[in-house]
Amino acid sequence: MSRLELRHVRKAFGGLDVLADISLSVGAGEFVSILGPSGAGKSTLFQLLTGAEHGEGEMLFDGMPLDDHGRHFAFMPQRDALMPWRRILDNTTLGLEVQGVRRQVARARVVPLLAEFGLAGFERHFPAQLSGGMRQRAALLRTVVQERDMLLLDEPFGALDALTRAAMQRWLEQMWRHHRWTALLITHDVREAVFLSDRIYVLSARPARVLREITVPLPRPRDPTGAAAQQAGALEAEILDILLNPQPSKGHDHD
Amino acid sequence: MSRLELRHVRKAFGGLDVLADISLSVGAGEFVSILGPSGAGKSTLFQLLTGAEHGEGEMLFDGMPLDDHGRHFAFMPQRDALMPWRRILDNTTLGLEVQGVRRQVARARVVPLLAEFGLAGFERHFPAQLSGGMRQRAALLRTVVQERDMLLLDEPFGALDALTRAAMQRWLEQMWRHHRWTALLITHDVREAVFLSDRIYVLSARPARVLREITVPLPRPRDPTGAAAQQAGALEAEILDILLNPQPSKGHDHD
Amino acid sequence: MSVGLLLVAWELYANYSGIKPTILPAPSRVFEQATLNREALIDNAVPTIRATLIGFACSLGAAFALSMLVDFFQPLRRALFPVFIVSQTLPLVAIAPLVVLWFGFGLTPKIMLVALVTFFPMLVALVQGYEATEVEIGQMLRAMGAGRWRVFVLARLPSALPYFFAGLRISITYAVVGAIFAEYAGAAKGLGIYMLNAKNNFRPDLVLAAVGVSAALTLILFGLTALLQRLAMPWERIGRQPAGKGPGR
Amino acid sequence: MSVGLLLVAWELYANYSGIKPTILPAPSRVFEQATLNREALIDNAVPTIRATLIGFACSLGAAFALSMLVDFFQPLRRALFPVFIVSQTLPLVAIAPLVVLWFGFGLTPKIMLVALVTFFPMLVALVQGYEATEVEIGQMLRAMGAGRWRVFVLARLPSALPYFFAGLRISITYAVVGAIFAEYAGAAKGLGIYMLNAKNNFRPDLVLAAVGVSAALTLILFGLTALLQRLAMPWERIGRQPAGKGPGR
Amino acid sequence: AATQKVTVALDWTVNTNHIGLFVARDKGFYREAGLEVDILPYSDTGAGTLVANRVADFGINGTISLFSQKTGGADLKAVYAVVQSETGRVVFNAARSEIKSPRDLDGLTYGGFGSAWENALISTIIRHDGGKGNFETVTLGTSAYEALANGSVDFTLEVSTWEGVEAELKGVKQRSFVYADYGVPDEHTTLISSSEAYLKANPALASAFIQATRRGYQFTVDHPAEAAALLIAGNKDALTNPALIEASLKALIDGHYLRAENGAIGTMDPAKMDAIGDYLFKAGILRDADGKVLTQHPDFAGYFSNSALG
Ligand SMILES: Nc1ncnc2c1ncn2[C@@H]1O[C@H](COP(=O)(O)OP(=O)(O)OP(=O)(O)O)[C@@H](O)[C@H]1O
Ligand SMILES: Nc1ncnc2c1ncn2[C@@H]1O[C@H](COP(=O)(O)OP(=O)(O)OP(=O)(O)O)[C@@H](O)[C@H]1O
Ligand SMILES: [Mg+2]
Ligand SMILES: [Mg+2]
Repeated sequence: MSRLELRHVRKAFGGLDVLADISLSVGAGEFVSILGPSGAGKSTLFQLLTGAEHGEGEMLFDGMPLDDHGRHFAFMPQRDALMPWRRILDNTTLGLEVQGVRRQVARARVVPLLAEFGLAGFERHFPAQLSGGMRQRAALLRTVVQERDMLLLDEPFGALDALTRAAMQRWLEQMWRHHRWTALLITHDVREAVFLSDRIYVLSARPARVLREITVPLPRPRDPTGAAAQQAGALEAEILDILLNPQPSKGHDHD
Repeated sequence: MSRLELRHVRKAFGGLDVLADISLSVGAGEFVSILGPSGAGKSTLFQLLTGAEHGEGEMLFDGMPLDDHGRHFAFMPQRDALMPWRRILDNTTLGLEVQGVRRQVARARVVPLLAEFGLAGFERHFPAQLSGGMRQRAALLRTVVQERDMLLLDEPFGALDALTRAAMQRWLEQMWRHHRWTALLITHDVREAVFLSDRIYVLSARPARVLREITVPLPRPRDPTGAAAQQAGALEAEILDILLNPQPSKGHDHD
Repeated sequence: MSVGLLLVAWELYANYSGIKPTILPAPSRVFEQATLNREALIDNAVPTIRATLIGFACSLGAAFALSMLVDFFQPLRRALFPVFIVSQTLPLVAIAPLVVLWFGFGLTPKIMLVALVTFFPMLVALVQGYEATEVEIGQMLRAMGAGRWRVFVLARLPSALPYFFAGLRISITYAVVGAIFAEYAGAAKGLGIYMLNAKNNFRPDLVLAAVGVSAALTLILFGLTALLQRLAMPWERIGRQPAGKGPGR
Repeated sequence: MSVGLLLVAWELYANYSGIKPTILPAPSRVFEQATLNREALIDNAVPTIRATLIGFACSLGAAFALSMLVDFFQPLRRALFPVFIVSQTLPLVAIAPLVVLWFGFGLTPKIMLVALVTFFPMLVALVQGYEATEVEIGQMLRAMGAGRWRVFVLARLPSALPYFFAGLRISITYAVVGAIFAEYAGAAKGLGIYMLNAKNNFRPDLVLAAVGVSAALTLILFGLTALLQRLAMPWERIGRQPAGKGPGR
Repeated sequence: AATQKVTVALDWTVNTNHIGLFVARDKGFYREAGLEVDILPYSDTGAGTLVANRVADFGINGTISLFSQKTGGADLKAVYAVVQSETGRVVFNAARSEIKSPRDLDGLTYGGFGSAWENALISTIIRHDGGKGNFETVTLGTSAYEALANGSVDFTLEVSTWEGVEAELKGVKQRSFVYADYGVPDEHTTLISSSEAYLKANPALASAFIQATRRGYQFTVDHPAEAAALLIAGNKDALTNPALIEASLKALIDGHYLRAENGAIGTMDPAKMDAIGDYLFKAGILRDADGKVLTQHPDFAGYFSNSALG
């Protein structure tokens, strides 16, 4: 049974149709990506899930209508959204603090994970003292430590340069294999989607529809150099082609 | 004979060695890319070429020492650097204006190119009214219309999302095939380098050395979907591996 | 709207609280007297406006000239800024009479004082504005072969416009208040003198009428700068405002 | 340094131009007299400092309370801001004497005037600061299940700090000038009264000495806010300042 | 009995005109009369306004402002004359030899203080001397004397027992015209006033205050050195120029300002009050609440009362 299921979800801002008709599902322990052009409505989808906005259609969680939006998801926004005025340790415990967990307890939960996230020794640093990659790791730690049922990641590596990004993707893939989180990732980087996901939903330009659902048959651990890389490359080219020449009709001009 | 040739160029800022020993060359009509991690010293190299900074070593242009830095190059900085207060037409004629060309003449030179650059009808718009891709095209038009001997492009698509970026790369490859400019491109997107270049110099982290010089044997026009894509994918993986696990010794940690 | 409400509340309070009109005249009376004395008010507003505008123009000119100097010779900045900061800490009440003594009762001292009050904010705004120039635009211009002067005119100056206007809006308010202040210290005519006379002749209603005129004047000038900004920076109006672009108000 | 140069020039001018010391006393004389009368100066500085600090504290408190209100109920902003803008256009010189009639001679009117001068800049700074909160931080907090109040305390308030301090630096300058001004409207002691008395007793040197004290006072308060900022915002000091982060000075 | 509180507002920064108040306070005359007197600091708001609006019980103010404020509708009543005759005069630099009499002031620049009566007064003086009464006015707040010294104005009005004394001390050569020589009746330049409302409600208190105040002035005339020392000691920060205080006080006493030659201290001469009132009315200086020149001759008898003096 799927953890999260969306059925015919629609959303318009004033007169602007943003989400036309989105149906998708995420199984328990599955890593699913949403890929789509800029301005399609990807972040809007997360706004619906986190309760920041309300739309039409059904949203089910474990088969029940999704009502208490602040309970099921740990949300990681585009960029890292670390608070510059909080030390790394206090940034990572933020989610627990908001849940009402006592500071001591929250720290005790976070500290053992610091090493695994490559942040040991940086607890007392401010975000500005860390590199982009380390900041992303801190943001991810803040997200996963909330121990919610599911991760929502909105272009978590959007602000990084291509090289740091590749390294972070490798690291995230490792972490995911280890923890088997249920995760929904938004991205507009085709390679990232292919590298990380079990399944990919490709969205059209606004108003967003699901253009294609693609299962990624690559074995894990994923390897960006081996033979599977050839297969990945082909898949990437295919998806890029879907995005650049959308099937149904009216082409999406990139401007 | 090569148009631009650098021999053992070095540069330090105060005590910080940035460029350790760079030798490279660009032939007439050749498209060469420089690929390297963030902070390596890539932009510094362009600062030396455009005369904004001075370093050690030899820099030759058409076999002669490079002295009048403002004469040989048309430089396109990272992002588009369009002036928000100038209309697109006035932005594109900027380089000619600085050269002292009369406004009428400058416009006459630019206007016929607008259609080819996908900007027809947008002459009187301000940059903020254009999409990211159109802004990049305007910036490129401003650069090429200067009719200098060589283009220097510093991460021209750094600010774009992955999809728009792919579209702009395709378009640039087309334009280059048509005009056969001599071009030196800085990027840290491996795919971009492979897709556009005849040759690629891979730089190490700071202090920057040339780790490897790679010739790209792919036929033109480049095609991101066909059989050559497989070959390109392998090349990309190889370069990524060089960057992530630099040969000589001390590893470059991505943080 | 809320200003209107406040006026109504004041009117009611003045009429029904039993407060003496010599302490707090009702706005209706202030307005009536302002109408009756409109000629005198206009007559006195003219020199104040003149002092404000000329003083502000001088201040602008000086701030502009100095900002350019400072922009071209950075060391000057470190040398001169402390003087200007100190100049902002001088209490106007004490300085105004001295300035009037040194420069007489003509326009000069008023202009000086208006300039003193507005010069530094404008200078800071301009210098900050130049610094806001995108580094890459400057680098690109130099690679095109542009000299420092070309870079200044083509890039640094237009980049400073949003900051310039933000500074303008603040300074113009101080300019009017500064001019009135200067008149207090010595003048033949002007809103400041009118207020002083009204006070000395025990007419709080006329004092408030003059205060109203000066407030209206300030608001008009404020509005004009906003209008000017829309005209001078069409690209901000037409284009979508990119987030975090210029300084807000 | 340049301030020193200016003083030297003034000294030379005062000594050798033949200008009367009743019109422009030499700085050496001002300094000498300031030393002689230091007790009186200190004695008079105390009430001014008190009025400045209390007035400023009230203004801060009010600005803070109102900024929160405005932040929670956005419509209030549109309703109230015009009133505050108009309040900034009122010439203090004309208002000050009325304030004594309304509030008498105690500390109250001084505090009111200081607050009037500093309230609006602080309010604007705070409101602007709250708005500078990264949208995504707010969104993330709400997704964590935080209510409006949690979001305010955890995100909006700390985000406003750089703006708050920028506003503080500007306002503290006005606060001192405002307090001195308020004393002109009626006070037993204070730097403003000291200046007035010195003037009416034909002692321009003492007037300037008091001006010097008030300038020094302002600079000290200015320095203190800078220090406070360093202490209150360690992350700005330790971390590399990301470009275009907070409002500049 | 418990002491009763009385407040008195000043017309200017502390000076020798106020000496009786400080002497009465610091010698304990007020305490003996069962009063606790609070001498309010000088404020930008006129003492008459403070009294009329019941912010202060008493206030030191000028005769001309009393009359003009009273016809404007303010509740004021003079109860004590600080000086017995006119202390004001027209001054100009001695070097201006072309100024021989007031008619030579025509066309020159007057450094004024912003009251409507100043211009009327000066022009009647000039006209009385056969001039046209036309001159430029620059309003200077309080820097008129520096401006005169500076040469930026040609003439101004001064208090002979304060600015006049200071100029003499400094050795500044000045000449002056006395109002009385040019048709202006003599007046008690400076008064202490209260409001009808206060006097009616507190007649005994008012008498106690005025009589104790008179004791203060009386003492000043009899012991000028001690009085000056008291005034200076009571206002250390304000009075930074002891020589000026002493010289000014000497001028006040020697000129029979504080105590008239007939021995009167504090009493207002009804004839003088009436004459100046009459003069102000005829000169068109008195106006009603709306700023219109009075057309009806008011009854000045109600403007003052010596009754508090006992
Ligand atoms: N609160 C809102 N009010 C009105 N329009 C909105 C709002 N939020 C989003 N939109 C509009 O909805 C569209 C989709 O926005 P959204 O942020 O979901 O895009 P996206 O797919 O996440 O794009 P990107 O990849 O650039 O982040 C945009 O056109 C945007 O202008
Ligand atoms: N003017 C300068 N003064 C001092 N250090 C400088 C200066 N310019 C650059 N550097 C330093 O030189 C190093 C290389 O900078 P450069 O901009 O050349 O890197 P880059 O390879 O272009 O990086 P990116 O890919 O992020 O643009 C950096 O560490 C930078 O801090
Ligand atoms: Mg988005
Ligand atoms: Mg670079």
